[in-house]
Amino acid sequence: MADHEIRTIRLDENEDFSNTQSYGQRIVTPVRFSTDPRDIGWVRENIPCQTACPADTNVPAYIRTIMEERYGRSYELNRLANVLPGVLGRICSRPCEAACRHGWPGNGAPVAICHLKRAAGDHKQIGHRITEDLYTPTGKRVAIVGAGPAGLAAAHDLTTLGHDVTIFEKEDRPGGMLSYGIPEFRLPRDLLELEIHNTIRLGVDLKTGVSIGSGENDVKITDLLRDYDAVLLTTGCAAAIPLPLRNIGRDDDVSLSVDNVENGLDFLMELHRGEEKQVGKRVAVVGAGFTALDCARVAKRLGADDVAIHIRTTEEYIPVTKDEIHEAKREGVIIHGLRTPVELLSDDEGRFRGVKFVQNRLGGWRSGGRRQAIPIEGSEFDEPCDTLLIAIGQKTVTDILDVQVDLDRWGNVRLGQDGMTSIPGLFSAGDFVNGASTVVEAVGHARKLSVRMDTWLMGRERRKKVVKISSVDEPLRQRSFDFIPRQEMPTEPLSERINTDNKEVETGYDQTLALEEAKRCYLCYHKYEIDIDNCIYCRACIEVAPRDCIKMVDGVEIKGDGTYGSLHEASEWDKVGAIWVDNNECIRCGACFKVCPTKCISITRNEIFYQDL
Amino acid sequence: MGNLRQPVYLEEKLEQVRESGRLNIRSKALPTWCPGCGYFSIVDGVTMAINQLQINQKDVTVVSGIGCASRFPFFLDTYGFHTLHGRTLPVATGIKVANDDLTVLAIGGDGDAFAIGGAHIPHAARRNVDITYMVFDNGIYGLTKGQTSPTSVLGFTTSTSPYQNQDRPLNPLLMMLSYDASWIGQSYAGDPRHLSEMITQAIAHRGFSYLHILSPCVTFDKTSKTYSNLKAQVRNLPDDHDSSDRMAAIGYSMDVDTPPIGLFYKESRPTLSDKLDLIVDKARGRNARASG
Amino acid sequence: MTEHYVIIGNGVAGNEAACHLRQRDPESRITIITAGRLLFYSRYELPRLFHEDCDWRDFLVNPVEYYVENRINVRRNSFVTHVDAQRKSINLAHKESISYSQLLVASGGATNLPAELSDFAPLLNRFNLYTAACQVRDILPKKGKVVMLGGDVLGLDLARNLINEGYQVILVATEQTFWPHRVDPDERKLLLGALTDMGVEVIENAKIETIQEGAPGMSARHILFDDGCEIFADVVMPFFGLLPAADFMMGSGVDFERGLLVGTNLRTTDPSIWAAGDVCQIWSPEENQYRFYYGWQNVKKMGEIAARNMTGDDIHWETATDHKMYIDENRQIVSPYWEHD
Amino acid sequence: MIDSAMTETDIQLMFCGSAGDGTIAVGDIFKRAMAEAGFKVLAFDIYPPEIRGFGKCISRVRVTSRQAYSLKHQSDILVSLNDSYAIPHVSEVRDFGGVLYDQAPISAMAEGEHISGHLQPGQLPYGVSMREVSDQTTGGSKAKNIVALGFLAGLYDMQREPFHQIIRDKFKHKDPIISESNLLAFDTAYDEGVSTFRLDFIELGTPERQDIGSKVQMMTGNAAVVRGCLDAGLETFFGYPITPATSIMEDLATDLPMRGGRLLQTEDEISAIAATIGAGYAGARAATATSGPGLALMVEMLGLGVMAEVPSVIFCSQRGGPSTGMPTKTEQSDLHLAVFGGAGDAQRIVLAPTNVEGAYKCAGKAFEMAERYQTPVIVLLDLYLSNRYETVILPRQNPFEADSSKKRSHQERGVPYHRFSFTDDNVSPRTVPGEEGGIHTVTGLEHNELGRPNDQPDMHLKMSEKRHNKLLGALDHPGITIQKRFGDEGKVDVGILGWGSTFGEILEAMLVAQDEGISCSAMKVVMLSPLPLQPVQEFFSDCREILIPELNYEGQFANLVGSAISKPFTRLNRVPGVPMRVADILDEIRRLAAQVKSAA
Repeated sequence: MADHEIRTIRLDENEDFSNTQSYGQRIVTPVRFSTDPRDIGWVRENIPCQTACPADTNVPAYIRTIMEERYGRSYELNRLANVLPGVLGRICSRPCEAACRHGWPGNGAPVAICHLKRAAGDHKQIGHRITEDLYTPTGKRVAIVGAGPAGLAAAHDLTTLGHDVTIFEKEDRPGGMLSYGIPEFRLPRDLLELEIHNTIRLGVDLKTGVSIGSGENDVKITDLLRDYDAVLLTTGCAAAIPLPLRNIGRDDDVSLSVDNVENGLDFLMELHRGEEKQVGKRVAVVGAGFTALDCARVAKRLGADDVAIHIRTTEEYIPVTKDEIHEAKREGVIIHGLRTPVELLSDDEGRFRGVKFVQNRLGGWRSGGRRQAIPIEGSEFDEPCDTLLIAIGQKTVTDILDVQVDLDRWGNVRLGQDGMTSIPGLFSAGDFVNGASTVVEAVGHARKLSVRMDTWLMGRERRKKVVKISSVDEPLRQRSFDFIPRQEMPTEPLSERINTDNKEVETGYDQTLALEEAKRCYLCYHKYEIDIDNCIYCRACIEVAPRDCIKMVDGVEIKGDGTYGSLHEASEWDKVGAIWVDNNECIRCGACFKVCPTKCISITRNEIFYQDL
Repeated sequence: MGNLRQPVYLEEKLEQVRESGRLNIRSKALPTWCPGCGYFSIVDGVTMAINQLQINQKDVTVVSGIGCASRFPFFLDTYGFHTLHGRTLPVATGIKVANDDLTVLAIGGDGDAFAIGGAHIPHAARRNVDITYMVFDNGIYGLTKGQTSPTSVLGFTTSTSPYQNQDRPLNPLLMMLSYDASWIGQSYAGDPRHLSEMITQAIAHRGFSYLHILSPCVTFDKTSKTYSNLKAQVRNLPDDHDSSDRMAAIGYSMDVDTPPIGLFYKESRPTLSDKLDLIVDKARGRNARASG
Repeated sequence: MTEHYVIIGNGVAGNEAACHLRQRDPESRITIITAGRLLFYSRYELPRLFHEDCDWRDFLVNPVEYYVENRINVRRNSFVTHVDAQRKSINLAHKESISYSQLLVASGGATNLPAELSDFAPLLNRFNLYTAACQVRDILPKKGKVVMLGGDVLGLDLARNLINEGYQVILVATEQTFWPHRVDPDERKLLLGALTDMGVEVIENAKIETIQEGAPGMSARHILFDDGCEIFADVVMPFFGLLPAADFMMGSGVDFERGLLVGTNLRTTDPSIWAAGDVCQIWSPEENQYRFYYGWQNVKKMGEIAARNMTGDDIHWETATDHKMYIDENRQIVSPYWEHD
Repeated sequence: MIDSAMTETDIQLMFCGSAGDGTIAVGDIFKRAMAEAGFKVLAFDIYPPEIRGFGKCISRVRVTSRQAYSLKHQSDILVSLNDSYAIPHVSEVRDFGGVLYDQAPISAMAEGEHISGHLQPGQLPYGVSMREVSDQTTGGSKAKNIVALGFLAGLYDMQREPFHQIIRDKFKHKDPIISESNLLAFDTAYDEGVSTFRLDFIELGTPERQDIGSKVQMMTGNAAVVRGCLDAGLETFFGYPITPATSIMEDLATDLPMRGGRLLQTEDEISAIAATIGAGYAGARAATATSGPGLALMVEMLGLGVMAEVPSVIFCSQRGGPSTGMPTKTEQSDLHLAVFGGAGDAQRIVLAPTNVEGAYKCAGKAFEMAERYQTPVIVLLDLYLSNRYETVILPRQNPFEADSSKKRSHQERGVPYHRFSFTDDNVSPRTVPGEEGGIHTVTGLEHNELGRPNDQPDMHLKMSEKRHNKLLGALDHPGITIQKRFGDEGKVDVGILGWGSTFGEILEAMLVAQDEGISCSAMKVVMLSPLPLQPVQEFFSDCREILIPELNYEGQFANLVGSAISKPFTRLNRVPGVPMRVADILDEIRRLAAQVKSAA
């Protein structure tokens, strides 16, 4: 089959073995590269964390290296997918953990993938060596507008691909939302700056304080399109959506007209630009995202007594992690559900004194597992407060463009198949395309877009996605690992948080905790297979299986795209064509491998790999 | 590691197994042996052999005695006769004498064959009854939960030999070579491919064929004939072994420490039925047919 | 096919519903699923543990034979993990799945513990279940000292019983004191005064800094307040009212805020799923909001309404007026929520 | 005297699981621990014929402070190690009794497959994380049974120590890690049990301590046989494994060589009995053990033993028959074979103990009798008695005579030796090979006093008389109860006559009937051949109605009695494969008592 090739490669061609004694020796291992949809599909179906990660992070590999106490390697494995592991190890929205097999019913709690990502960064050696696969310079010049997560990720990938990159950033510091939107108690700035610097020092030309737009002193997009081979817009969603209220116009923004009423995003950005911010004794926050929670927690730190977040639906449906809600509640933040603000209240002197809300009931489903809130007529009530922070969402600002690009109905930039906007040479990535989403989505999107840009710039595809299958001699896990409970993230005591306003709340795993947590990972990239020709159907493996993970089968579903679906189980002996490991149920404990009398069970490591064409 | 060199995809393999038709020779009910038992390998081997020789299932009768191995007929979809402890061979002989067209498989464990049933074996062998006698040798009594058997090794500790077995084990192959069995082979349950090949040959042989199958008892023997021990011990008979050379076969049969697997000895001579036919002919005053 | 009515919850609402379901549909299957290990017993009777030699059999509302005669299968010690409204089936923690034709969620309320006290949960004793109550009885020494945090009506009921038996009771009053009564500041003052007269030591406006285990040989618990005050106690119990216990309904697609949202017919947003008792928030057309209602009589009525509507009737919950707590002629506080059958 | 503060204990547990779950093993640990704690224990296991993997196992254990005679029909606690097997037995748990089961089994199941859905309203569920704790503590699910046991012990406030001791003992031949991990499993579950709130009303109570001057032991009928053999000085044993007699050989295989004795596992029963008789001829105390099918193989050789007047002891533990029958089920249907089986007039002594202590007595006395009367002696047990555990008190002094053979007197020395000489008691003095002046030949042919073949009619008659009449001496053999009457004395309305293991149920039923005011009495017959006819006849004349309950279809004991006594009686025959129900016997007693009343 042409899809498969057998090569013998040196392991350190792809892996850094600098921490092992074998460095310098020729280590050879048989490896197969496959583009068969069944193999690619297997990776997608069976490594739920990686599939869920917008940046396609090879999670099992980096957790495995933590188990080997190779923190530096683990950090580098993360950097292959995203340039900001330390940042995302703190503030990632963690779609991987929601998907983690360890969190499936009956398996316990998901692996703390995010905390481990942070641990890799925290414990890597001082002076740790960074690995970059650099391509020969291409001579192409790329301009990137906006040094947020998407811009930085694209800058990194495009630079390593050999292009000369210049970033234009309006603010004084790079980082975008990371620098200006997220409070320091969640993301220390020295770490952020270090990780940004790792990208910039590859040769990226960073120009801060440069505004792109149609104004007189602004640099124009048309200029950039003229001076560079390609331009990438990664300006994100930096504009707050105004709070719609009764009795005001559609585009009126009460934060501009009423004292003590502010947009949460502006509030945070001003705070991080260094302005003195103040809040009243009673603070109301409306909105249901991370920004709302951050505003509430900042308010608490600024001395507010009562801080309440008012949400339209219920806690079940808001898109933030449960940990974050818990920490906020512990700090004294209260969350009220099923209410929508309808009017601002003012006293006789016209000063803001509170909000009128209307009660909601839950309505139909929205995308992403969220719910509609339907106001109940006549159920208005008043909630007195001194400060109102509005954090109901963000939108893109398109008035920076002096060119006309096609937008979709939400006002976001529309991209073609090749990742390009309707203007040739003008690309866009991150929230500017997708609307307000998460940092990891921005990074992931920028990464994918960089490859497309590269294809466009070079006129051909330079890399191909394959599955790299290599053999594993024996199970790397022990059954006892499955009973380790999820290690809680140590946090600063409450008394240490409020009074010392910017102390990072989460203190990170120490090495012991990291190792314990790493052991919990099932290493889903391991695939257990039974050699049917040598299987004697004795069921010894089924006998020792910890779950319903090894099955007697008579068939397997093949899906439309050529990938495998579920196994067809057989209970009658004369129908049992094979005994097969259901890798979806398998928790990679290795019990079957050890017990097989004919040693017909094999383990392979299956990883997504990009081959140069 | 095989699947790295030669990728295996489940649905293709299942199709191959199903196409072969050997699943049809199995019973519907699952075998009741302990998971991991070597006997599973033998069921698989027999189904493959019957399949390969294209013998109609209805023409197969499996006779057994008492013991774990003798559960065997229950796990095949063929005619079967589960008789009394040690009395397998007389029953099988009776069936064969009554209907020469049947393929008769006699099955027993080491206890059934060489302890209580030992007296019957020499006679079945010298008469050259055209049956295939497969003895599953795990060197222990499984059904009565772990006592010594005639093939238990010296020093083996069981519930009835708490101070270690002091009796030397029998050498069934040597016995069979001296009893004049006309086909004698040995195989190992942990090598399913070899096993099915040997079963096929044994069934194909016309005359009394004796196949000795080394198999672990995973439940009651954790020290002696385990998979790992047997795997380390067995070796293939040399390619140049002449299966008509009984002295050479005797030589190999004496090697009990590293038991050779393969065909030891084979000869062609009249079966019991041939001789009964001859007697009939003689009684009727006709000339004997050309012998052989 | 006979109908299979499944009731999650083994309290007043669930059992009242089971009784009506059996009367209205004699052929049906009725299954009550409960995490507890006992048949339906009266929690209102639990304070009796302090003055009588009694056990759970004395608290049973119905005798064992009742369940046999009425063919009500009470599946005890069973934990619901998930409700699949689409397939009409319930998953239990021991991996069994049960299908239903109509489902009544009557899983009641769990003890509310404010998040700021969550760190101290292992040091707090509850009084919500027979087993928990027995534990309190067993660890509380004669004339021992009990600290009640909050002080909802369940707690106050226990408090008056404890006082009568010669125990010391200290109440750390919070805004949940008197829950679910809505009490204005003047009333609150009067009621707290009455409590003091009854012998309860009331602490107002105190914020708890920490709760610790007492030193060996000392009282079992040690409470520190932010103003530096401290109390030693044998038992510390939270009484901050109830929170609906229906986490298992997450992801079922049925609307849920703090409780299951139901219309006045007690049907949820799924046509085959109903809710009754402390777990449901009923739409109040008068107040234009979803509301909780408490107390044996209210909950019992809900059980009946749900059962009748599940079997084809169309009757509706009528908004009940809130009960007031009052002080009787003996200067004792009285709550109508203490009344039960 | 029982202290009034002491709670009288009478609880019964039932462990139910699939073969391979360790059901029998956990029952064993439990009962040993209870006996260790000083309770009286009566226990019986039921298991399937398969090796493992399939089939139902039940271990029932009754723990009492005072001696019980049979198992109760309803248990107080059921421990399920396999729900599909345990579900049909839920109804055997009493109201307010407890049911323990695995809280989190491995695979998804359909409605009704979990035991928690089958509990009756009065019963109390205890979900235990059996698989999980087993997995966590031992790395596998094999210790589920130990987890269940630990939980149970914790829940009912049993002392840890006896359990630890027994578990250590149980695993002493294995890797110490296994023992330690099982102890950890036990302790983890014990702590969970302790912290679980107990809701049922089952009290363990306190054991009744007696100063008996001898150690109380718990053992099975088969173990008692082994003790009897050893105390009687058994020297050689030959056997072939067969359920339910195998454990006699297994235990002897360990213990006999310790006393200098020899045990050989022969290739079949035929050679086992042959070797036994050979050893007996050579003067050794020799025995074999088997069950019905093995005895059937042996009868030919038994005939040789009778004819050649060679002592031998055959223990036969009956199981369901005929043929291979029901190897793991109990029955009393080999009486005909034991008493009559064989070619020719081959009378032999047959003893049938009724309980574990009796098994010990009969085993030892069998050697005395075989030697004294120069004959094969069959000790007839059954699976129920062989496998059931009882706490027994064995005498401190060895109760058995070391040498009971009739030797030549001083005067007889010097004259030619007549091996089969006619004497007053029909027993001839015997010599054994190696003894000076006693050389002789024995044979299976009919013979004269010298042992030479002789087929003259009067010789065959005289020798037949000798061989039969010498056995009558056994009816007065010292130190053994060959029959005994219990209950009301003198004339009674109902008398129950029984034999073997069923007599426990008979005694329980009779005691209940007595409490109900029925005038009744029960008699056990231990010696079945020769039959103690006189006391049986007296019993018949004392009782208006006679009931003979036994676990066989034909009424084999009733046939035996009926052939000697002409008075009518009532048979109660059951063949369920499990012990007779006390209630069945009681119903019949009530019916007969009512019959007597109405006739009066």
